[in-house]
Amino acid sequence: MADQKYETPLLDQLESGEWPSFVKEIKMAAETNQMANSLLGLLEQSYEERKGHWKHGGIVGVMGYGGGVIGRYTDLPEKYPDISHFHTMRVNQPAGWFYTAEALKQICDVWDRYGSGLTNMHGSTGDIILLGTRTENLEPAFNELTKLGFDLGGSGSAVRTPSCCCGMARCEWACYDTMALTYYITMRYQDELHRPAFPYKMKFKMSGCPNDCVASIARADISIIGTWRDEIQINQEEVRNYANNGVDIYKEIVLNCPGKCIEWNGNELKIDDSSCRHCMHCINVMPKALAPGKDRGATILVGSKAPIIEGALLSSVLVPFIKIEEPFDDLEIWELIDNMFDLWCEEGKNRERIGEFIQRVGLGNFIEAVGLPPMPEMIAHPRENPYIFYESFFEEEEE
Amino acid sequence: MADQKYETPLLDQLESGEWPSFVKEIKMAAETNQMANSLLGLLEQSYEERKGHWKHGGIVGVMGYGGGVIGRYTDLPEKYPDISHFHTMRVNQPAGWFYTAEALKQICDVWDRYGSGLTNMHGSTGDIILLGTRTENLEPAFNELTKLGFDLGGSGSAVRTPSCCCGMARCEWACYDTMALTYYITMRYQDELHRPAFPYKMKFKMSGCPNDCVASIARADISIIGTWRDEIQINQEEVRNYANNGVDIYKEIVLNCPGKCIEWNGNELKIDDSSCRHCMHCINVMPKALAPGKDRGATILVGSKAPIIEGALLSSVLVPFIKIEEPFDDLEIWELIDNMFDLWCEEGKNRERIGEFIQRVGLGNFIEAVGLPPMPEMIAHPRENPYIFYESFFEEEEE
Amino acid sequence: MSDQVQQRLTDIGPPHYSKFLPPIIKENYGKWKYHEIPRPGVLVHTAESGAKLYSVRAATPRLLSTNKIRMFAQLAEKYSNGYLRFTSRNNIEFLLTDPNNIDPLIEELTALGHVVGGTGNSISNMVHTQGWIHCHSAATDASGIVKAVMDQLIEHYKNMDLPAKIRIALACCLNMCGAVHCSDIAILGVHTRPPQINRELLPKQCEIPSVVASCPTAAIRPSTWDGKPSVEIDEDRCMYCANCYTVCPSLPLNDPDHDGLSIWVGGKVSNARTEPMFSKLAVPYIPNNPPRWPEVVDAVVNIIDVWRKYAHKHERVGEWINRIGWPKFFKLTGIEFRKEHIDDFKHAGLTYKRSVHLTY
Amino acid sequence: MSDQVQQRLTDIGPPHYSKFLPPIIKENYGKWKYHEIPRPGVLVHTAESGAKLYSVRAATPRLLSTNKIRMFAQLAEKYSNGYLRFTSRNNIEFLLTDPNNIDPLIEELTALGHVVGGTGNSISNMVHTQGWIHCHSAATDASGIVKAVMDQLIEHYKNMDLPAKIRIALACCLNMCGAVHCSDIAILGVHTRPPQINRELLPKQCEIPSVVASCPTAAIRPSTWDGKPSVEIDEDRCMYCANCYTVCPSLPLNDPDHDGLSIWVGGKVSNARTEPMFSKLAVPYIPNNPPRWPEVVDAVVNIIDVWRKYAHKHERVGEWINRIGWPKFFKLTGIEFRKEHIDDFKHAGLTYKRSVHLTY
Ligand code: SRM
Ligand code: SRM
Ligand code: SRM
Ligand code: SRM
Ligand code: SF4
Ligand code: SF4
Ligand code: SF4
Ligand code: SF4
Ligand code: SF4
Ligand code: SF4
Ligand code: SF4
Ligand code: SF4
Repeated sequence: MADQKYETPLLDQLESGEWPSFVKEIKMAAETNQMANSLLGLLEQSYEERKGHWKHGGIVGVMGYGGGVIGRYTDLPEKYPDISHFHTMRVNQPAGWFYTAEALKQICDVWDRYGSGLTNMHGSTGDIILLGTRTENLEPAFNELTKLGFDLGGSGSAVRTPSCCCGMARCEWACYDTMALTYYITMRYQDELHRPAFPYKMKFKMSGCPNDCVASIARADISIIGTWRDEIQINQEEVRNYANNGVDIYKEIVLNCPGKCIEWNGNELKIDDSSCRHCMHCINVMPKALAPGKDRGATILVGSKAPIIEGALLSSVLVPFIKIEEPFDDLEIWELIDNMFDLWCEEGKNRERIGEFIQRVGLGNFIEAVGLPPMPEMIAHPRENPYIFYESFFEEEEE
Repeated sequence: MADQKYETPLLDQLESGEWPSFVKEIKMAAETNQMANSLLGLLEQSYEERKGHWKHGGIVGVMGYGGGVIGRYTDLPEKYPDISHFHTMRVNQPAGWFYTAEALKQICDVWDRYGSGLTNMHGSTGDIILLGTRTENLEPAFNELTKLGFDLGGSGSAVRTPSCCCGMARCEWACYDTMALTYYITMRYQDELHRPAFPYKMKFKMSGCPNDCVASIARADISIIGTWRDEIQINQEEVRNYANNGVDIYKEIVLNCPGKCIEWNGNELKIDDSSCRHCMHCINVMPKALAPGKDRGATILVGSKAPIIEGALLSSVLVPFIKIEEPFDDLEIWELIDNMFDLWCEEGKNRERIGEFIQRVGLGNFIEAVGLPPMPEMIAHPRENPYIFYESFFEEEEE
Repeated sequence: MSDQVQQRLTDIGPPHYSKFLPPIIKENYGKWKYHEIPRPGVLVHTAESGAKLYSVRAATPRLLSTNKIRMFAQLAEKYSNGYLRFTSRNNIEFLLTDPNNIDPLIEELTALGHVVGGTGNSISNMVHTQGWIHCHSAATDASGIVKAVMDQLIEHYKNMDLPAKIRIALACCLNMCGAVHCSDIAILGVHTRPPQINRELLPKQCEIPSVVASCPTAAIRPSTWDGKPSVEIDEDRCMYCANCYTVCPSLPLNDPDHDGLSIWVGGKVSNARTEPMFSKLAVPYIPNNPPRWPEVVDAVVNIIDVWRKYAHKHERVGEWINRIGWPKFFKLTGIEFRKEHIDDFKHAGLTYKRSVHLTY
Repeated sequence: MSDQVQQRLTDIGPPHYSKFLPPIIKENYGKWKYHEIPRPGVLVHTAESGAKLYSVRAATPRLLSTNKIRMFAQLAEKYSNGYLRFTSRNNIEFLLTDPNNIDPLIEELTALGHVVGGTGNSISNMVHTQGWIHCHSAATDASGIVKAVMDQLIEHYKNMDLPAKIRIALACCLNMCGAVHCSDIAILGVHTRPPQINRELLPKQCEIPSVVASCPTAAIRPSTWDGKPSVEIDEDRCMYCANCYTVCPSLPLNDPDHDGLSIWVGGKVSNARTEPMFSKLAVPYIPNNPPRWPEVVDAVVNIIDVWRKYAHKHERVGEWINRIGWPKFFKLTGIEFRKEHIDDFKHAGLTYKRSVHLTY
């Protein structure tokens, strides 16, 4: 390795300040890794020119997989030959992002050997992102990773690496076992994850309760969000403690309850659970006093995504409530999901996310095709326009 | 007149019951008026067959006017020759629908002479609807009406008969003189009202306060709704009286305030007027205690309409606040309205209401073209999508 | 006739309202202080001067004979110095200065068949349209249904016993001349079958390009028939809006066996508390059943009864539903939720439930 | 190599998480009772069994060297029995059982440059994307802006002194890999110029029909150039979304003099209180100004300062704005309201102000 040293006066300015510095990270890696060193030079140039220096990626990967690697080449290969290739490997994280020190060090070993020594912990989808390697290193790095028990995550028009909140591992509000379900889904769809065969990407995200700590409703084609359907558990003694310790229950809780279903008489908190919207707010403010009910499960929503191309979407309700209990094999949702995949694969356009597909064909037609009955929980409100297709009212008549 | 008597067993069933019966009205008129009598027969037939018996109207009217009459012919002229023509005349009501007994009787005289003896008091747009006459009676009826001081209202692609709430005549909340402005607008646009020259209809409706008792925000191309911009006037003594007489100020008022800007300590009501949304609710509940502020005026909104063709629209804010004071000639809004008319006439499509036109060209382009600056009051919220046309940021650069 | 034309007055506009205002209004114009509703149908407005105006409100069927108008005029002469008005919802109001006239006036009005009420938290008169009385486009009648519904709801017109005001409106076709689209409850006449094409008349009566352009779903294509220009309608795309019929008489949609009614709920116009809202579909279809449309009446009464029972004070129908959520609305009213309720027009995607704010 | 392939493992999926869970979690899995935040950056979860788990949260720049990861591993071995995790916002969390280890761990982390905090009503780590580090599509850098912004907001990471949580995110182009569209504050890299067409390469690199189909505003039409298939771009219709560039490398949009940033506010993801909301445009355009993007930093700090000052407790940025109204947001922040703020995309009509709920 040539140890060319780059002047980085602009980047250097990002070493000061209390927030941890990514420049320090690159410099640390650059001490022993020439790819990281070259990245410093290239990045400084980008900062000078206010312009990126990466080319549109080509197709690279490991044998038998259609994804998991993002090909990347600089447009200045002569100047920075060490990063003429700078592919990333997306490594499927363990559910909930829990690690042992041991496991992390093993990954570092692999990446010091085959890559730039730089990572993202983690990518926005959830993967361990190993930043920067050459095409010829992909296969050996992959081999070492799998030997350590790690596999690649998703990219391209495939199931993407599912992710989840820590759920039952470290949260009292988890209404189902997010990590177990995430592992199950990841394993169930290994083939769809590694071999893109869909019209476009397909993301799953699992949150244990309506706080939605993995933002699944905003960025998952299938969002599975924990909830409950019985009464909120109340410990009145603890409610009074909160009140005595400065929580203004009226202002902070009663007035903020979207179901307008809480009453507080200074001594007792009453919740009309039949109007509760399961928003979590009252529980969030008084975690020692309140807890989700005992009849727990999840709501399944579908279709969120970033704005390209028809505008951003939030996921919307498909299954209002379902119990999520082992054995997961027996859950009814797999058939539903299979139906959704089949329909989308058959009728979806290239680069059309399932959410956009639903927008195009209409939710009513979509649920009909995947075998769900219409339910008022699926909508914010019924139609406002009178442009109703009436054929279903007169079906018997048709010859 | 032949005095053929029709059997009306179905209609007869609508004579019983406590709500006033339109069948009784028709029968009353039918005693002396053969058109009304024939209508009974025709209507009974419609009730039997569950089907109307009117044909698509032709163009009929009075000389020099392009509207004010709706032509109507039955599709059973042989059976009901007396109503082979059954046109309606739309007579422009006096602002606020106030009458003297005298004036009403004069109208009745005319309609007994030239029409069916049947009316609608009033049509949905606001006109006095004189139901049912023949083509040859239009001109003489018109002549008599104008002699009485009444003129025709609008129809077709014209300014339609403006209407308003009773406002200052009988309401303590009127923030401007709705009846005076309505009269002024009606007179200002006489030509546009009588001689259709627009792409489609154009309705004005004036309400004195945000309660909007003429539903102007839902059904007027131009909605002028009274409001105020200083402090709500409070009489604390009367507030306490309401509280003592059973108004639960906390539940009924504080919790319902959309600005969340009311506080009540059991003795004094405090309003943070800077957050008040001018919704009227607190005033509505305690009319003796509260009143709109003294700096009164109106908000001008544009574009509401029924669903045909692109879906119903509500009017949206164009001018957040304007004083409406005599002399009305000096108000700045006429220039704005002229600009709007010009633009719409030039670029609007046939049968495109101004609201739909704005939907098509975009509010931003519309206000630019009519000479209004962008104001945050015009929108519910800024754009959510990142699809911004940036040209205005780089205009100097363009060659 | 030419003589007549010479004298012809045009563009005089309506009479100036001031001619019709009683002296008490002229004197206190813009100076009203507050109002009270001492009993249903009676409004008392007190001016800064202390003057009091008593308005007595009574129902009308809107369709009035000149005979009846004369009777009203007589009553006005007798009790309110000849002054009266109509409201934006087709009620009649007598403008009294002498409170002693209230009771006798109400007695006479009642005897005449014009129930007094409609003020405050009541059901006021139903805004409605022409129906089979006058319009070619009607999918149903207007006046008959209003009569049938209001006969049943009469107690709520006469009493102010509801959680809030409730505005019911009816329009006999999708043109919605009653502007019913923002009503607490809207009854809407609907066609449910594509237009029948009158191929003979069409080329004579209609401009093909306007007809094609009139269709919101692009269901109409130009074609030829028997050598003449005509149109073809893609029946799967047609949602029976009748806009093509408005533009072209040769495309009637009226069909007694399939025309009917739909019911919409939760709209409002006022800015009080919440912003104005459109009504939303509750019942997609009820066949026409004159003369008393019992299924329509039942559906409306049911919705009002459920609302009365569960709404908080001041909650309009839409505000109540927004609090309890639509699933509960369907559950409590027992109305079947169908595919037709799920929007499929332009902004449909925004009506899908994009949160887990659900009740169970 | 063939040997290697034979031993090749595929489709093994990720390691099972249970391998990485500390015993205290395994024992109390699904049996946590409540949590407390005794100080910023420290969460204490108490199980039904009474067991207590102490999580110490520290910032990371997300872009980590293997060196640093090893240091973290070492700290974990020293203080948390080797157990640690990362959060959904790229913070690191050490999972302690011994409360005595909290202080020394925090000290070491701080010394290492990893500030502790981000819990409760604080500003947590900024979700962000690749920027000039790795992506061809970037209109701006990611890591540099995050560093500059967070340096300025550090006190709000370290303290829980805000009305509510605030989530800031950054994406370097409209693809929005950070899914920033539902953030309290989103910083979004924007191109502001139409693609430059590389007419030589285009026919080789790209499928014309896909390119044409990729454009949401139908700005791209097929054409020919020099006898070769090409495309034409209607520049008046282009709003610089770069979707065509994603599909076709011959249509780059990157342009140092015009690329820049926009700022969006008021989104949220949680269902707490209000339903999830999209972020809305606050500042349409700020030019790129590396290395510290002072105008972006100022704009973000300003919004946060105004929010801090006026919001009620528990009010996320969007909830606060919904209460006070957008006109007041623009007034209080001093941000200029421009035509660009008025939506002109698909559902624009629904964003017009359809009520008189205004403040003055
Ligand atoms: C690495 C990552 C950003 C990061 O720094 O974290 C990333 C990077 C890229 N994304 Fe992404 N996306 C990443 C998470 C996301 C997310 C967030 C999420 O998954 O939760 C989104 C928004 C949610 C969504 O899926 O809609 C996202 C929405 C996009 C889109 C727009 C998709 C859409 O339907 O609107 C594109 C464009 C495309 O697919 O062609 C895109 C495309 C890309 C590409 C492949 C660029 C391209 O046009 O081909 C980027 C490669 C950058 C590089 O050189 O490494 N990326 N991308 C994230 C994946 C890491 C991981 O696997 O953990
Ligand atoms: C008489 C009246 C209904 C009534 O019984 O009160 C009425 C009757 C007709 N309206 Fe209307 N409209 C009447 C008020 C309305 C209103 C309410 C309003 O003005 O406040 C609306 C909804 C608000 C709006 O303007 O959007 C209304 C929306 C329509 C439409 C749909 C317009 C649209 O842009 O969506 C049509 C269709 C058309 O214009 O071709 C229409 C068309 C018609 C026609 C002319 C039928 C036609 O297709 O040519 C009807 C003639 C019926 C007849 O034979 O008498 N009428 N029409 C109302 C006028 C009386 C008056 O002058 O006072
Ligand atoms: C007479 C009339 C105006 C006119 O010039 O004709 C009128 C008169 C009054 N309205 Fe109204 N409103 C009248 C139609 C309306 C309409 C329009 C409509 O119904 O088509 C609305 C909007 C309805 C809607 O939102 O859908 C309307 C929404 C209100 C409200 C707001 C109610 C709410 O909570 O949403 C108030 C305030 C209140 O009653 O507390 C109000 C209050 C009033 C007051 C109390 C105003 C006053 O101080 O005099 C008047 C007596 C109300 C009553 O009946 O109890 N008026 N009012 C209209 C009577 C119609 C009728 O015969 O029933
Ligand atoms: C660790 C983490 C989950 C994980 O598996 O990684 C997590 C953990 C907790 N979240 Fe969260 N949330 C985490 C990301 C999120 C996200 C997603 C995001 O930010 O991208 C959200 C949605 C944000 C949004 O709405 O835009 C989120 C919305 C919440 C809320 C709702 C806050 C609200 O009022 O809107 C709560 C409740 C609360 O804090 O009162 C919550 C509460 C909690 C609790 C208190 C749950 C518990 O009992 O353990 C945890 C500690 C919170 C804290 O930091 O004070 N968590 N939480 C994530 C930490 C991210 C970070 O490093 O800062
Ligand atoms: S989503 Fe709910 S269950 Fe999951 S970590 Fe957040 S608060 Fe806990
Ligand atoms: S969870 Fe939300 S909706 Fe339910 S009672 Fe608590 S605050 Fe109200
Ligand atoms: S709109 Fe306002 S001013 Fe006019 S009558 Fe109704 S309450 Fe009075
Ligand atoms: S008018 Fe409406 S917003 Fe204003 S203080 Fe009264 S209730 Fe609140
Ligand atoms: S609603 Fe339709 S049918 Fe009824 S009057 Fe209006 S146009 Fe005619
Ligand atoms: S009724 Fe409406 S949808 Fe059907 S063809 Fe005519 S215009 Fe088109
Ligand atoms: S947001 Fe755009 S520029 Fe940034 S990583 Fe994603 S695709 Fe690349
Ligand atoms: S940048 Fe977007 S809008 Fe512009 S041409 Fe390309 S795809 Fe179309």
